[in-house]
Amino acid sequence: MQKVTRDILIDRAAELLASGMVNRVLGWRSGEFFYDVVPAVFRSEADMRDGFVFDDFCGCNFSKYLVKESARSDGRILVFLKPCDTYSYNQLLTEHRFDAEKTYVIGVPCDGMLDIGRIKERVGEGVIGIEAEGDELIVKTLYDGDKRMKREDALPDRCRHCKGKKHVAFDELIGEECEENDENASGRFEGVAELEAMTSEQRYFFWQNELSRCIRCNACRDVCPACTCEKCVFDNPKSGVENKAASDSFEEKLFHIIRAFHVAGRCTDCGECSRVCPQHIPLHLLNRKFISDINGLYGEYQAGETVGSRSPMVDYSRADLDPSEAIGKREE
Amino acid sequence: MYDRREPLIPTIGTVTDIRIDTPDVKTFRVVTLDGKKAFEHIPGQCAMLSIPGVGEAMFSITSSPTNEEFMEFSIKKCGCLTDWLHAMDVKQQLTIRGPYGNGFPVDTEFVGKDLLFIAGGIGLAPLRSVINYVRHYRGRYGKVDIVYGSRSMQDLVDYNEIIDEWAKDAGISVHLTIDREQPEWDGHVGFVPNYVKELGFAPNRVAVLCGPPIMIKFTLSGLFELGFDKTQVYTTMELRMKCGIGKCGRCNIGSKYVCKDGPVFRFDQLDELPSEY
Amino acid sequence: MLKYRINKLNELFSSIAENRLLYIPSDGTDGRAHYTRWQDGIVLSDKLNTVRSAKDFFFPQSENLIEFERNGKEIKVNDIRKEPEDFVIFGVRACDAASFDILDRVFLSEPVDSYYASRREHGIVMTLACDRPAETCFCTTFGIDPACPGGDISCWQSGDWIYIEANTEKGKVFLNGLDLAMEQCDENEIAEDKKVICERIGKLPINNLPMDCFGAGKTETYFNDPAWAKLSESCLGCGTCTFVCPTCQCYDIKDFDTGSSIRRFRCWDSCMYSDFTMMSAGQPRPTQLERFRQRFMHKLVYFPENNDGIFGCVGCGRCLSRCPISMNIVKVIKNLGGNSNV
Amino acid sequence: MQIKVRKPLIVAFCCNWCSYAGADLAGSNRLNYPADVKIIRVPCSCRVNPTFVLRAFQRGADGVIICGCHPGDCHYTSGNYYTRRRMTLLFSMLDYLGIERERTRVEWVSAAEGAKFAATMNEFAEQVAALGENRRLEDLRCKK
Repeated sequence: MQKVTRDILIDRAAELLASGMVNRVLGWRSGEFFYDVVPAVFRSEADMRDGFVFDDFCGCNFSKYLVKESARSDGRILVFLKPCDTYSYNQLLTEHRFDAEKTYVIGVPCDGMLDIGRIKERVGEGVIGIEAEGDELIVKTLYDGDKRMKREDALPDRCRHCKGKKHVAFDELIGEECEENDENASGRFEGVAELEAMTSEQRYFFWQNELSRCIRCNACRDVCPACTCEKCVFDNPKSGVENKAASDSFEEKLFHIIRAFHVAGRCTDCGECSRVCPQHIPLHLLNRKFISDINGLYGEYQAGETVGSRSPMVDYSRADLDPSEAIGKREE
Repeated sequence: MYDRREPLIPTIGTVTDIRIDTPDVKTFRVVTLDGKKAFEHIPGQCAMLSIPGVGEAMFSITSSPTNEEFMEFSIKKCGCLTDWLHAMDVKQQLTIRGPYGNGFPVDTEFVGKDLLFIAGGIGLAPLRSVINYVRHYRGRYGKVDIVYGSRSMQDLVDYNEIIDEWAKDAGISVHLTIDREQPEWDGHVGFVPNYVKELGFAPNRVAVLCGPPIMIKFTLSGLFELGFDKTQVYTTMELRMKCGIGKCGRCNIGSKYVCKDGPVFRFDQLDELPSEY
Repeated sequence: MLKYRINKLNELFSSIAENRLLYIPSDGTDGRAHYTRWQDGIVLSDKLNTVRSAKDFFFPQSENLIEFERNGKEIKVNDIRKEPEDFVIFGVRACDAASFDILDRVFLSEPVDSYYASRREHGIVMTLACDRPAETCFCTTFGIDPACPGGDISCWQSGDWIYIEANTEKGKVFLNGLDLAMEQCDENEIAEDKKVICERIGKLPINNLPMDCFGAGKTETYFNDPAWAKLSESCLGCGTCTFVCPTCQCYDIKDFDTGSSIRRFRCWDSCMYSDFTMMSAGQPRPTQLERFRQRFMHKLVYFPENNDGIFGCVGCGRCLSRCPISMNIVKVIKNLGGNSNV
Repeated sequence: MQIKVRKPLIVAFCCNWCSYAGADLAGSNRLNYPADVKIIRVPCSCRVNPTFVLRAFQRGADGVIICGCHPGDCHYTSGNYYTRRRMTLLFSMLDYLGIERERTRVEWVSAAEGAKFAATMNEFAEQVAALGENRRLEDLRCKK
């Protein structure tokens, strides 16, 4: 359950709309079922009362939409950002991808969003409703009646190891601001560490298996707030690496290595890539590897924590280690 | 050996002649390896030309089907593949498959009528095939007028053929125009749509229109002013194509595929399609 | 109708796999069902459907078409087509089986696509009735009956038995050729199961969408509908819906330089991509609105217009569960039909 | 029976100002290094984009080495410092994906170090030869 209800958000948005401070609202619209929430632009209070939702399935990160929305010249847009979304917001501002003056950010608290995929993994298909009861979820199913599961098991990986519940950018906050939760965040790199502990061959087979499922739908790229190139190299026939389908296992690796590398130092670890992947490839493990390497070798760095911070990938120190030393050092 | 027919497998052609028409248009003469024409076609139909590794694209066949020896393609330099084609020399081989599309109704609706061809720039390419077909079967058609305009004198495609052959044929009048005055030019100066109105054709004929979208738009309204009806005006379209056989799914306007149901449309047919482009 | 003990399913599989490649839905390491080449130890998944559709078997994501050799000014064409091996796909659901008819209309219409045609000829489709359809299913909207799943051979799981019935001549010949002792039985034995399926599907929330207002001749009605702007505004322009869709068949043809030859291959393409219609002369579908509209107009209007009123959707529900932003054909149908909350 | 020993193919990206001159010096001093080291001259080691490294493997390389000026000596002041960070991360990622880390290396070779160039190439070639053919990052289409 989210502590802030939709009505509180709608009330505040309605005030801002009425005052002319903003002329539209970027929020979540309810869908056919209880879980298929769609990002949408609302232009009136009535429209919001009709379709706006804020619940456990509002995982979508709106930051990237601001690039497109703020380019439309008409007025300011109100956007609801969860703590982890605000990192992407800052990062996009750092990269001058939109004009902050054209946005109005309301920070909303987040108690972790649920992943319908994980729920279905536990209880099977045919899910028609959900209720929270303490730490447990009661899932109503079509054929097996009510099923119980731990809320924790329904969290996507990014929420399980939430990097912080504090907003790093906002014009105003609604609800109580939490202090950062370092205990959880440190678990972020568990998955990476597990892989690092494997032998090279095991890692190879692990990734071979995972990446072989890739269908190159580009959802990871298109949703990524760090992927805002006007023309991606993989779409550009003149780049020499253009490809539309992974015709060989090499191309699967090429795409994912280059994509992760390109967002290295800019990736805020928002976890959208893993959320949207139709084939459930744990793409966050690639990004987190880079983050963990950067933190370990070049000092702790969280992209998007402050506007204008310098990414370690566009910086250097004379004391940096050579690759052979650095990779050896990590192992000790 | 695998003996199924496969439309996507092309044949090899050789470029036997390259003519420089304008600074950015060249005309390529293509025959198969045994020196014949690759296939028969109807005026207005297209073929897929490709240099493996560079690209494959659809081009209208500019030579007339009555030409028994070879095919010609007038190609403007504007992209990856066309850049390559412009840089190559004769004897270069390329792949060719086709013919694709419906073509102009030269043996049905055009027969016995007076014809008016209006082209701008490289838009003459698809019309050249029809014009030469009509010249070959001169008796079947009535009076023929050709209005052709380009940016400058140098940009007139097939200038020599127009002057030396078309203009000398009985019953064919050629009206050339260029956009801006030029010292060595003594013909008409002005845009095609205005020229068409100035010439004031009687609306008792079939008009065929090809050129840049903006020219089509204004010429069309000019023709309507002269009393033409949509059912009398034809054009030929161009969109991105990959397969040429209506399967790859990208060249549709509404439910019609340009590669299969087009590229030749009558304006009343176009009216039934959504105004996507 | 034939029946066979379900606890001996493995024997059925091994008998099929003797002379043919057999693919069945099986759970992968990600806990989801994927078609997997059967061998001893591969177990039939209990999931409703596979993540990817079964179209892959006939229209793979990427396939080599031709090989060229370029030598100076000369070009040589090598026909690298091979007769595919015989194969069987088991466990195809009614929706995917119906999608083959739609793909057939595209690829088997003149001029016939030989790559697709030869795979179709060498493949046998064994379907499986859906005893537990999910909330995202809406196949009945398109007249598909999950209780009679079609294909060359239909199967039903019921109690201790798997019931098998051939629908086509090809299916009959294949079943007769199997070296298995199957019992003859009466169709009525599964009548009750079929009824249960029908009842279940009847209770699903989106099982009967109003489709009367779509189909041939509706281009003008919907093309300029203002709802497109709203529906497409949050579309990311990724290709997820197209690639998991069993009926999407748009493709691209590309060349790959291997260093010693040029392989011309074909791969799935998506009308949702910005470069789908990009030409050197310009971009006819400049924004996501036009691309989004194209995808759904194609399925709901253009396709039926060219194909005797058959819609280009089979209601498998994959796009409903896979779209990153949860936009899908159901929302489009309801919105254009004018009766939705979206 | 004769066993055909396949020599490893190595792609060496050498910066124009130091390492390429170093390779030249190795040549003019007649120092031996394997003929299967294919040198690609780049204006600076930081010109090497990660896709270059991956493409080299795709096109049949068994090992990729990037040579640049010694840190502090870059012709463009700081190019090789960026190379150092980038390639550290890239190689670490390749290692993470299970691609043998011995197939990649960055080495600083100045224009005066012909001997070092030859020694490095000999050593690297041996190291790559010990791993055998590149299988984990190959593109089957590019294999004859």
